[in-house]
Amino acid sequence: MSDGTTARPALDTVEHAAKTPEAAQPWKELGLKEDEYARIREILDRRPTGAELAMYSVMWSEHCSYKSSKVHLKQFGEKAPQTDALLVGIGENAGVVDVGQGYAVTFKIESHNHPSYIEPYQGAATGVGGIVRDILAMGARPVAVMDPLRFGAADHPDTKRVLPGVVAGIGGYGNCLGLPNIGGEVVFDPCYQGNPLVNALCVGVMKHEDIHLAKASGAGNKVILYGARTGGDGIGGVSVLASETFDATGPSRRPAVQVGDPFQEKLLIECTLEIFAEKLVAGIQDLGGAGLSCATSELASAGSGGMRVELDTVPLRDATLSPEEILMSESQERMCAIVEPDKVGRFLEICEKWDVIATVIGEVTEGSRLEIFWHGEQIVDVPPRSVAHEGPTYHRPFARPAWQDALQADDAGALPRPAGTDELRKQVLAVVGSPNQASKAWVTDQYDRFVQGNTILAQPEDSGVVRIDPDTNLGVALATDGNGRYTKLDPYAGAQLALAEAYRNVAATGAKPLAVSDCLNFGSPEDPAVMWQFAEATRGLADACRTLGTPVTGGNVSLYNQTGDAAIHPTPVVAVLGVIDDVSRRTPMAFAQQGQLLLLLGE
Amino acid sequence: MTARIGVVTFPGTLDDRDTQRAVRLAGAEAVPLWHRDKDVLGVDAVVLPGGFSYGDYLRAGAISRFSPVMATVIEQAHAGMPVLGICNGFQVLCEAHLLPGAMLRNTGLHFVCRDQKLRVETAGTAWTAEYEAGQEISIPLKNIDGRYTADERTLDELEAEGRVAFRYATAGAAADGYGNPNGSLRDIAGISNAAGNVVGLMPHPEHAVEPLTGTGRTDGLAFFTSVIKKLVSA
Amino acid sequence: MARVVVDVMLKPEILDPQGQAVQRALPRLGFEGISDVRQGKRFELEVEGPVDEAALARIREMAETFLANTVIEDFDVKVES
Amino acid sequence: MARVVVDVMLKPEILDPQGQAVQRALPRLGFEGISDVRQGKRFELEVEGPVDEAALARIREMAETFLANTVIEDFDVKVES
Ligand SMILES: Nc1ncnc2c1ncn2[C@@H]1O[C@H](COP(=O)(O)OP(=O)(O)O)[C@@H](O)[C@H]1O
Repeated sequence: MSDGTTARPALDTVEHAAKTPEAAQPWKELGLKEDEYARIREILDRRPTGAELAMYSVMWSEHCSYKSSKVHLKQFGEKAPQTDALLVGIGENAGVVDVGQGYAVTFKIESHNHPSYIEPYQGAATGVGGIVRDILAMGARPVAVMDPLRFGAADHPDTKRVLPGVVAGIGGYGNCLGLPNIGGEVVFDPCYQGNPLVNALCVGVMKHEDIHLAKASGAGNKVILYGARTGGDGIGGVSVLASETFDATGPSRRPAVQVGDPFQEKLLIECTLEIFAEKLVAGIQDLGGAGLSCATSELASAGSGGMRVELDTVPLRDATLSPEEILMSESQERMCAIVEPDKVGRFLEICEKWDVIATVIGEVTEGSRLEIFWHGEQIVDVPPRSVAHEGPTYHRPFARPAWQDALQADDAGALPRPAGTDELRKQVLAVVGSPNQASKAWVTDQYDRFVQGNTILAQPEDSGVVRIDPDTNLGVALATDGNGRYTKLDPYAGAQLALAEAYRNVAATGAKPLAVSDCLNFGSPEDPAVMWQFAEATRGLADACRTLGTPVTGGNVSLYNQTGDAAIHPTPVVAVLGVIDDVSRRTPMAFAQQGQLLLLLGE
Repeated sequence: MTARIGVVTFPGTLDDRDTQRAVRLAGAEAVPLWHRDKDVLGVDAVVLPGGFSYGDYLRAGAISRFSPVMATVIEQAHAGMPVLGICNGFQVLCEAHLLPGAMLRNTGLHFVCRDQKLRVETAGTAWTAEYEAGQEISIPLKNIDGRYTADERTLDELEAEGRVAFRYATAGAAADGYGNPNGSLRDIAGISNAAGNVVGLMPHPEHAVEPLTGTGRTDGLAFFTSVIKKLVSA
Repeated sequence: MARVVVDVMLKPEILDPQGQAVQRALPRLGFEGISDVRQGKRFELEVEGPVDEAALARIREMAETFLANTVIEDFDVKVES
Repeated sequence: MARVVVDVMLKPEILDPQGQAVQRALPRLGFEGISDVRQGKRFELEVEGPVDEAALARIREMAETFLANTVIEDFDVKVES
């Protein structure tokens, strides 16, 4: 491999940064605010190096730091109902729930909205890949996926581009991993025209003792990066930095789009599960958004010591990548593990067995700093917590929008009633014929719902059910629901309705609802009306979770879902997980035989 | 004696554990086999399960076909050992020339997952003896490269020699699982070699072995009981 | 009737899992000395009428908007003799 | 380092639904005058060392046994200049 670095002008080392405090830095182009940049300088007591600036900028982004949402998300913890079922709560890659018989289940729902609009197939595919790695990183075998989707008008030309690509991407990736797709949603509404919602859920199963956490402890333990080689994926923004600082000949073209390799991910799953089975890891983290920056800083931040990484040992797909770009790359299908020295050999052997590239890139240190080196020169020296866990927090202003009253006043009671049977007939047909009511078979037929041989219920059921132990028939049920129109009318109640529907769907199968994961899809947090919707929806969801006794165990916030000034309907998508002790006693939706009685429960 | 049936895992194989379960449910011992090992551990029969071995990159089955385990499977298949290829396994058998023809992208160009009606065309193979010719069964189908193709002469030969093992049943409505789902020539869903010990098909019998899972039918179990009966009585 | 070929390849910086799978298989099959493999698509178009500049411009537009996904792919249009 | 290209196309008598889907879509997108479309694969191989007759013979063998399935596909090997 050619050594591209020698051709570059001086490396922006820690030493160099200390000596050149006045050097101009492209913090603005990287999306940092002036006070955020000032805070970084304060934390470090000098200007950041290019690599440090890249790390902070991406870790302090809305996407990674939850800076606009975390003051509201706190309620999920504060109001969490008392439950013995929660083994790992919010904060880890995914929450873990005790389902009895020594089994634990982890599940989480995440969004990949923006990438899926730009490149529907790959955006949706890598969305599935990301959530599956989250679940894997907890120590679990992924056992099923679900995909709540929202598109623009069904007959809009751009929906014809986005929908087939998204569905093919989810199918292409999930089918190739061997994960049964046990449910989801397809909703059409013009508000999602320029901003489809592609949410993906994954559920995984493990024994209690197999739970793994993302932390780096034990000085001398090795940091192993394994999976795909690192390429220039998803680092569009950071290229600004690389080019300005190091490469005066102009910015290199780096793709913002990532291409997924489900085959590589399948190998990663099997390889990782074998590594877990032999108890070879002390800590583990998947690489998702913000790539190595995120994995190294989070592992080090959650652990007890520091970490030292030799960045030039990272296997590359593109030898010309700068250190900043390597730190930022969002190349898919990679994991980072902390391994005791005497277990490294066996770890590498298992990777070799599965044709997975694995490299020791560093080690846990006695200290308390995250230190990164490039060909022997230090380019990062930071307190890891300041990068990973102590990002900025915003108390953004929020206000009930002026139009909310008018919107609520405009209720269906004011609509004209059908004049005669003809009109009634027309209206019924219009409802029945609307795309939102149509059969979803075109979508679900493209997803494998049988693989793994444990699917008890899938489409067209309101909940998916999978068996997790064939010997005892223990199983879990899952449903996702959300209604942007209700939530727009009343964000507090809308979020609760989403929870209530998913809860009912799970309960109706015969399962006992245990826990909640949510994906909060909203517009721009800089709009006080959107922020109000967000505040109300989270408050509603947290209150309802307390009432129902089902804690939120994790989830995802997706903001800036808007086209120009027009935000999508506020769309909290809520997933409920339940346990069913004997899946042979599940209740399917359909009438089983003639002569059965129909009962209506509730008012 | 308990029959020992090997189930091969290639990188990217998905249905290996399900197939092992089906083998056990049918009453045999399931023996995991690894693609890198030439040794098939003295098994009595081999199943190449479904999945996306090597991601189905290049062509489905094209890379797996060259694995060390396949060298042995090919040799033993020629010597008469029963071999079943399911979905990706069928594709591997075609690429390995143990079965004639090839699989192409479905004519609809989409992945198709459904409960598929099949007509058993022959009970004269190692894997279909417990069925009756003409019997209709229903088992899950799930693939994107399932269109069976061969030249006219090969097709005529297969028909003449009674080597079309399964056809997609086309008599009823698509919603009930009837019809040719992928454009396979002559509605062929599965075939056998001349000796009848090697069978390949696209649908998944291993997902139709328990009343509780999959489609709730057990129509696929007879694949495994057929071969077990043959092995045990041999 | 003339034939125009449109080759569509993933951009060099984009991951090509298919090409990689082929490349990794080659040594196992006994083929050495191939340092990289990229896999793309080839479209053969049979064009009615003359393939003049105007026709080629149209085909280039077709490649750009339809045959290739220029977010991740590059394309190349050639007249086959 | 030289580049060798292997083009793999379905045999003419084999149905090519991908090519057909493209062809059917073209008039709807406003592209007329394309009477047939076939879609195949293009492999770009980076070859170490000289691409002499021996190297080409090896690549042809690789195409025949591996890159193409000659039951359904034809292939063509070219050195790219
Ligand atoms: N995107 C999707 N992925 C997987 N399954 C889906 C998807 N959309 C809908 N489904 C499934 O299709 C079935 C019918 O969905 P839907 O018509 O929305 O039902 P309902 O209106 O009763 O919720 C359900 O089982 C649902 O889980």
